[in-house]
Amino acid sequence: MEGASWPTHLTPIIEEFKDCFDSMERYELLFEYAKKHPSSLPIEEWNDKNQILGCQSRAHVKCSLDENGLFLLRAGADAQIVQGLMSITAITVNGMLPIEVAKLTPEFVKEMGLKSSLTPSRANGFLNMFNRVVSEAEVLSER
Amino acid sequence: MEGASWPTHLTPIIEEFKDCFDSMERYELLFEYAKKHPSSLPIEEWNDKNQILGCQSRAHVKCSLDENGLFLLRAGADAQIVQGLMSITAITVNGMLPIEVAKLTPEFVKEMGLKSSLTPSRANGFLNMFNRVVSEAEVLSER
Amino acid sequence: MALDINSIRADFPILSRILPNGKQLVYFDNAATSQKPQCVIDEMTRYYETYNSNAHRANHTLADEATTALENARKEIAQFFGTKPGNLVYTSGATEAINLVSYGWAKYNLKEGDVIVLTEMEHHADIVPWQELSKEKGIEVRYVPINTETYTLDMDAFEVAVKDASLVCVTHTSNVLGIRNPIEQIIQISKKYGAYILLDCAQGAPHEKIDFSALKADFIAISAHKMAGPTGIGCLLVSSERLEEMGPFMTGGSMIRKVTTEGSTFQEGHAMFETGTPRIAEAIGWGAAVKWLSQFEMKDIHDHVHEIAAWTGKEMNKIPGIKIYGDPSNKNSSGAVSFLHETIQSQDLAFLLDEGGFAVRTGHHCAQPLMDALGVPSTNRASFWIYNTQEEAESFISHLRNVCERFA
Amino acid sequence: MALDINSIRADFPILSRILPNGKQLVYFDNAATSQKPQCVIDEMTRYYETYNSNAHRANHTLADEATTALENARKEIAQFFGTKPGNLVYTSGATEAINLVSYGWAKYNLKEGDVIVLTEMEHHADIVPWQELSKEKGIEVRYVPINTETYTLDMDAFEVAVKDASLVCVTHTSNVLGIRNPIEQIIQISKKYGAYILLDCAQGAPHEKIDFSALKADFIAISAHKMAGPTGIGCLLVSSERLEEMGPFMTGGSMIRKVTTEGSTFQEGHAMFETGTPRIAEAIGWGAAVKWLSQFEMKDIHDHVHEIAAWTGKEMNKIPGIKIYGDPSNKNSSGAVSFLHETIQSQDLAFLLDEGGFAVRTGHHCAQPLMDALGVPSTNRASFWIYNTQEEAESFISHLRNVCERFA
Ligand SMILES: Cc1ncc(COP(=O)(O)O)c(C=O)c1O
Ligand SMILES: Cc1ncc(COP(=O)(O)O)c(C=O)c1O
Repeated sequence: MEGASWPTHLTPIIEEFKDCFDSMERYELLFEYAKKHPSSLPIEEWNDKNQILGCQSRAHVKCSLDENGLFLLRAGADAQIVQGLMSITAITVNGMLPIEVAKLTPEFVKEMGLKSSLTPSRANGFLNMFNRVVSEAEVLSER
Repeated sequence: MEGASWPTHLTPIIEEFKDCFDSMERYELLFEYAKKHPSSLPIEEWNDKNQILGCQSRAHVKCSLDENGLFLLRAGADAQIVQGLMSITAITVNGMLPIEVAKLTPEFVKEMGLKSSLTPSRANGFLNMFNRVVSEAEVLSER
Repeated sequence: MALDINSIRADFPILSRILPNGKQLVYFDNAATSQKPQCVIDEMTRYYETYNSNAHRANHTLADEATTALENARKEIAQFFGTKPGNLVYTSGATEAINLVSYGWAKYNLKEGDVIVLTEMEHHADIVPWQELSKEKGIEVRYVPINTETYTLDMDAFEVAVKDASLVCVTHTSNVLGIRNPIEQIIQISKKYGAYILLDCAQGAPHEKIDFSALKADFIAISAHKMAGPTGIGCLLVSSERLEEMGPFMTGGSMIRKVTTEGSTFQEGHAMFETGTPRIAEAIGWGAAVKWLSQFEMKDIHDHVHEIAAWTGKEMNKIPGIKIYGDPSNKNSSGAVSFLHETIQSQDLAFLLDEGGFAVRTGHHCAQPLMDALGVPSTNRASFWIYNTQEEAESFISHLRNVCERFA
Repeated sequence: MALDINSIRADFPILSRILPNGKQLVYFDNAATSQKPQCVIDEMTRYYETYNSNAHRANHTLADEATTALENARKEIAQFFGTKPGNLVYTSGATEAINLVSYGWAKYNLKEGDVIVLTEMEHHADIVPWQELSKEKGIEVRYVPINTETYTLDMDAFEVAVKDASLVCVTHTSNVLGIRNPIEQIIQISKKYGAYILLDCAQGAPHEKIDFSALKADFIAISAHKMAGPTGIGCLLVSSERLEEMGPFMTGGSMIRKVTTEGSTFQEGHAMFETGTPRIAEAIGWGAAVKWLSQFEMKDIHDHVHEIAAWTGKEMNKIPGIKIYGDPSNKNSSGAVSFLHETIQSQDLAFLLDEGGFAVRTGHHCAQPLMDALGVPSTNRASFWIYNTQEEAESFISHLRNVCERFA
């Protein structure tokens, strides 16, 4: 692959994960990110419309543009691992142009050493959420 | 096994089969026996009552006692291999006491080198007919 | 491109089998079931030895691997048949696939007085479910006759029968006659009159590329075991339109969305019809079979099989007393050659062929209405596939000639 | 007699699996599916490599061998369950077995207003078919509640519910709670009121000798894959009386006696319900599994599993925040231990256990009404079987404790 497939402001976070001693430590770190979600979707706003289907845990996503036309991802999941990944995703995409967000791949999760979160049959929690974000970004970029 | 499990008057027939060059020759001999069935059941007498179930070809059996109280087997099958085996069975059992017939096993078929006619799933034609003969002999011996 | 039959044969361990009577196995019972290449057997073994686990709702590594393999197999198989994974419902075989159409679609969408068109050459699997439905719902079942000279469907009668029909159920290829029906024409005529169409491709799939999207049939039933796959699995291919009209058939775990004591809601799409623990090893094995088959052109397989069948038919016709049912010389015919000897009874003939090591099937082949139409109770049937050779056919003919001479 | 677990483990190739993260697999998902001993895998391979053939109406050697193996497996399995081959109908699993009771017996013998009694702890496989039948035929479905303190069936409520019932459908052992129901008492009470009884023994069969004749149930549903057998097969055990009352379910080849265009007649007994090409390899594999199991006393297996489950439950109770659903200390309980952590969400916990190499199942376990009764959406479930060891349980507890300390 040529070059990193994620925005440069993600790199320090990736490095932080890479520095972890083992996967348990990585998950501890991920749990911390879950707690400091920059734009988490409060449970009151979880509804059928923003629910991610095919998830084993409850997960909700709401994408919009802020007053400057930049992307804003709000997400909530009851599983901390999914919420942590969404938190990092939000840190990544918030403030980006929707057209850029639409080009994103979940490659960075692998790079962080959390590859097993990505297998489609298992954690389709996160993958489904991520795919929803990308496709909503596509729609928003066409406005 | 101790001793032969068939009446001695069968022994020459068994020897005849044993003397065959190969299985094809044995089947030729069997076809001949089918033609010289001592008491074959004419097709007009084939009916639902004397039909052998579970046969792939049509096969019918009628057992009775002659005026001397001795066994008489009449059998008809459209497959010559089954008819040949029944012919040899008739040669064997006709004139025996029913109580003796009830003790018969189909061991002699194996001895004749026609073992594959005996596997239950395949030629259940002959095996089913033979079992019917034995169980009718049992009933007749209790008269 | 010609197939390298020797290297293909090397993939099938069973083909070197020596039978108890000392004879080399010659397997000519392919229309009943095909043999399996080593890679198919090995993939199932690998599953059981290294990642066996229940699939779906997976939150551990093994379950994840099993689920991924199961779904990859679905993708592989769906692609092989020119459709999407979502249009493929796993069943235990073609028989269950047809029952699924009856219970899952026809029960919900047909009503008293509606007409189903079958043909006289259908396998029982494509007859009895419709007779049962007919009894239950007062549906009329019509049988298109065959021409017993040409062994082909009477297409004039078909066109008459289909006029007010709701569903047409036709076998792609007859398992007895080897005849391949003009399915494109049948589909086109059915569509003209607004009838939906179910193709029984149990025999077609091993011999021809089945392209579900191109054919535009509504339903296609397939068995894995006749096309190098394992026993216990098959599928129904179903168009998205018909899938939407279907309702639940067998119910239980996995096919539900939510179960309460008040009632349940169901999954959508193929998931609604796949309940209980999936046929995991079987799906993986079938996926491997389809992958194995994909290295060849189905057209080459057909040509190879046809060549052997046509030659065998020609030679059989030279043997006094032998009559063939079907037309193996027809370019479209599959590898099934049905025949009878005028005096040697079919079961006897089967035995005598078996003595030579030749595995042929004998009986009514689950097609009694066809037997009735042909006026015979059974036939002997030799059926060929990709790994059979001209030499095998030659030794078969020589043995058959010998048997006929000695036993007629 | 104590089991020699080390030698048992040596029979299971998968148990030495190292996972992609470098961890040794610890397989605690046995209630979902068990692993398979080498002899089971080998028997299926031997079938495919040396005598694969379609069964029944066999007139060649391979078909004969396959048919014999298929029917020998039926004998072996029937004997293992204390019944005759004629009382065993092969199905694709417990789910299809229960659907067969619904479609093949209840549909023909129950009528509007009749009552079916279920329990709150049934698997969806033993709920949804009855809800569907209820919708179709106006049958009343009653759920016997469980006591959420003791996790046992409310037997007083059962006795009230059963009074005018026609059919009682109860799980032998809960796949979530590990609780073994008092099935002897349930059968006795049901019989007293003239209700027939279906036991779901999917979980019971791997843990206890199921003796169909001694139990005198009317129907018993079993899955092979949970008891060392392959995927894709299971059976319905059915009493001769109920079998006589059954009518056709899935139809097609093999299950018929005679098919004409006018209509068809069917085989009697189990043959009426086994249509299409049989699950040959699967039956042979299951036969081998039952033979493998027969070298042990089921009682010894139960005791071994119970010991691990009881110890694990006891240790879990010491971990702050962990709550167990069920009672692993109960002598009758099977090897399933359901639990939740009060703050670590179940999916997260599953992930973190998997990171340690521990395969546990997480979710509603296809028992949503039970989840509703327990007031939880899902549980984590560790479930043990014959090859699990005390050491595995110890390392599990130590990892779980560590996870709870770090992530709570
Ligand atoms: C109690 C119970 N009943 C029924 C089933 C269904 O079995 P299967 O999925 O093998 O059909 C299961 C297995 O998940 C079970 O645990
Ligand atoms: C034309 C045809 N249809 C249906 C079937 C039934 O297939 P299965 O027995 O695999 O369900 C067969 C196989 O015997 C067949 O040849």
